[in-house]
Amino acid sequence: VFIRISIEMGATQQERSEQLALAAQREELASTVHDVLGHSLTTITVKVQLAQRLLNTNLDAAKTELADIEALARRSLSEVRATVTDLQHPDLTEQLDKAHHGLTAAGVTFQRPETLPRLTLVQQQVFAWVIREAVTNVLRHANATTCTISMTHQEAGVVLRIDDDGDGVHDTNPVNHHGLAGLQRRVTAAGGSLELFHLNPGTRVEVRL
Amino acid sequence: VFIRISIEMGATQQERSEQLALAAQREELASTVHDVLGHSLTTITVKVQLAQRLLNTNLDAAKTELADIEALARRSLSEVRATVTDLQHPDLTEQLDKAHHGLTAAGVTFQRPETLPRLTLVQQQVFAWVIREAVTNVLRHANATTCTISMTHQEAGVVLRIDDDGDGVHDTNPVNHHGLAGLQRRVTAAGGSLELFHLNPGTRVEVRL
Amino acid sequence: MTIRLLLADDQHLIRAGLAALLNLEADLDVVHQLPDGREIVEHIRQHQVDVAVLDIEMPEVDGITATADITAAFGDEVAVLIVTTFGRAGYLQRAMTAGARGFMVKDAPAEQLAEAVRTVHAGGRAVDPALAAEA
Ligand SMILES: Nc1ncnc2c1ncn2[C@@H]1O[C@H](COP(=O)(O)OP(=O)(O)OP(=O)(O)O)[C@@H](O)[C@H]1O
Ligand SMILES: Nc1ncnc2c1ncn2[C@@H]1O[C@H](COP(=O)(O)OP(=O)(O)OP(=O)(O)O)[C@@H](O)[C@H]1O
Ligand SMILES: [K+]
Ligand SMILES: [Mg+2]
Ligand SMILES: [Mg+2]
Ligand SMILES: [Mg+2]
Repeated sequence: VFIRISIEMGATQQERSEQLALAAQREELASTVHDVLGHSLTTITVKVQLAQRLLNTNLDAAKTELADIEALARRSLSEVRATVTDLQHPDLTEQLDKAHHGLTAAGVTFQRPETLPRLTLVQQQVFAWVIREAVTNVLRHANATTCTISMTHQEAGVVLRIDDDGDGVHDTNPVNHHGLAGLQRRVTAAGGSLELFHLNPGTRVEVRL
Repeated sequence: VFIRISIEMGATQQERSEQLALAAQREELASTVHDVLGHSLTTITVKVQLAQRLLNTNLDAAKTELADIEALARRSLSEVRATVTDLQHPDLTEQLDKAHHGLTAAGVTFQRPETLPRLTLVQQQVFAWVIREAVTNVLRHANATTCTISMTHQEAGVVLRIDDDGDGVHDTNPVNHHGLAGLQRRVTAAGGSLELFHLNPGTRVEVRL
Repeated sequence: MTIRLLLADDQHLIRAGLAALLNLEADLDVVHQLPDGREIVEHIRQHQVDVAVLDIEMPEVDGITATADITAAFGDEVAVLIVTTFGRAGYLQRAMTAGARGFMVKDAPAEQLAEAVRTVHAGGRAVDPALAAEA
């Protein structure tokens, strides 16, 4: 284990009803839309006005503003994309299908669980999120030839594993990366834990919930 | 109490209907976020790349792109504001406004709650449904001169009351009527209870959630 | 040798922007633009198109249907690159089954889009990793 991002949660929080979890999700969306998009769009509006004024006097400064706008717009769009995907596809089976298509299209052999264990709605949703991000990471960073997903019941809940046989994680200062950190927030908020393991070769993302 | 229409529902069934309601809501939110923001942000990204490339070769064309970007960013920003407002106040305020217009148009004096108590999203949604049906009933069946809606926090949750001073309910065999039965299903599915009371004169619909 | 492109997208602003961006590349030439996928085969024939860059969500005839039409008429002769704002369930698979060789987000950096055009023109595949996971 080289990164341990599991936070203990109180029993009360674990016992939250699914209904509350789902209502909370809607409020989370409202704050995401507000905080992330509201802020970026305001910044874009300010910067594009600035760029227009700078065009005649300081072309280099104008170029810097435009590069900032490009980065902001693209980041906001990927936020929108993630939000839409979460909302439209909280379904685990569908997410597994997508992982299958995506990995296969990229030439990675995918081994999916043959049957799914009985899962609560919250488990299904959280696992769907984890699979989406972990599989995206396999596609973007791992350079793997196979990817295996398993889900098994254990004493305290269900264990989900996404394994690949790629290059392994070597980034020891993942400050500018949000994928795994975001997952960890969601998993712990649902009362679970997320850990990364080195395989030989490759990487395992393991979630207990 | 003359009609007690609270039926115990199995936990599974309660969970299921709640899940379905919220899933439908998620889909709706996803399309809003998608339609509203996706296209504007994509257009901004494309145009800002173009503007940067045009800076050195065609300054006028670059200026046109920047003016377009500014307009797009402003429009998206007001769309974000509208989306956040929708998310934070699902239907309840809107439903109260509609009740106000409908009752006033029918010559019924409406007393609405001056301020809303803090409500969860599920409470807001369920209350909005209840208000719509109960006010429709007042308009169709009560022959009332006033209608009063109140919402108050009590020990176990919030109590919503829709009172009228009309003829009262005399139908003792409401077999072919679906309004109140449908409400009762929704309220109990969300974990609450619905009761009807005789007032003197008039009717009270009371929901605890 | 320049690669002759056809660009179809119902969003006028995006289409014009993408066309201008791709035209800035020395080896790319957008020779024709369309707001939907109707009569795509005739348009391609008339303008001697090498690569069709198609939006998925278009009225009348969508990008996937247009891709199938192109594959049926031209086989490997004309390459299709699908561009989209969002990957929806099944889009990637349906696009690839219909014969597309590339699948990218419209906001991908212009260099990546241009590179994807070159790749599919050369017979290769270009699939955006983020879309591969979502689509
Ligand atoms: N399966 C994997 N194989 C190899 N490296 C990985 C794998 N998963 C993650 N990494 C490494 O860990 C880093 C952090 O991943 P993380 O998902 O948090 O961020 P990211 O993918 O870089 O960006 P994003 O915020 O878009 O997800 C990655 O940049 C990559 O270097
Ligand atoms: N506020 C009220 N004042 C007087 N009678 C009422 C009132 N609300 C309901 N009723 C009586 O109770 C019956 C049942 O109401 P319910 O809303 O279930 O059905 P409905 O309004 O007749 O039909 P629908 O299925 O369209 O709602 C009504 O037909 C009416 O006789
Ligand atoms: K050119
Ligand atoms: Mg990532
Ligand atoms: Mg009724
Ligand atoms: Mg379109």
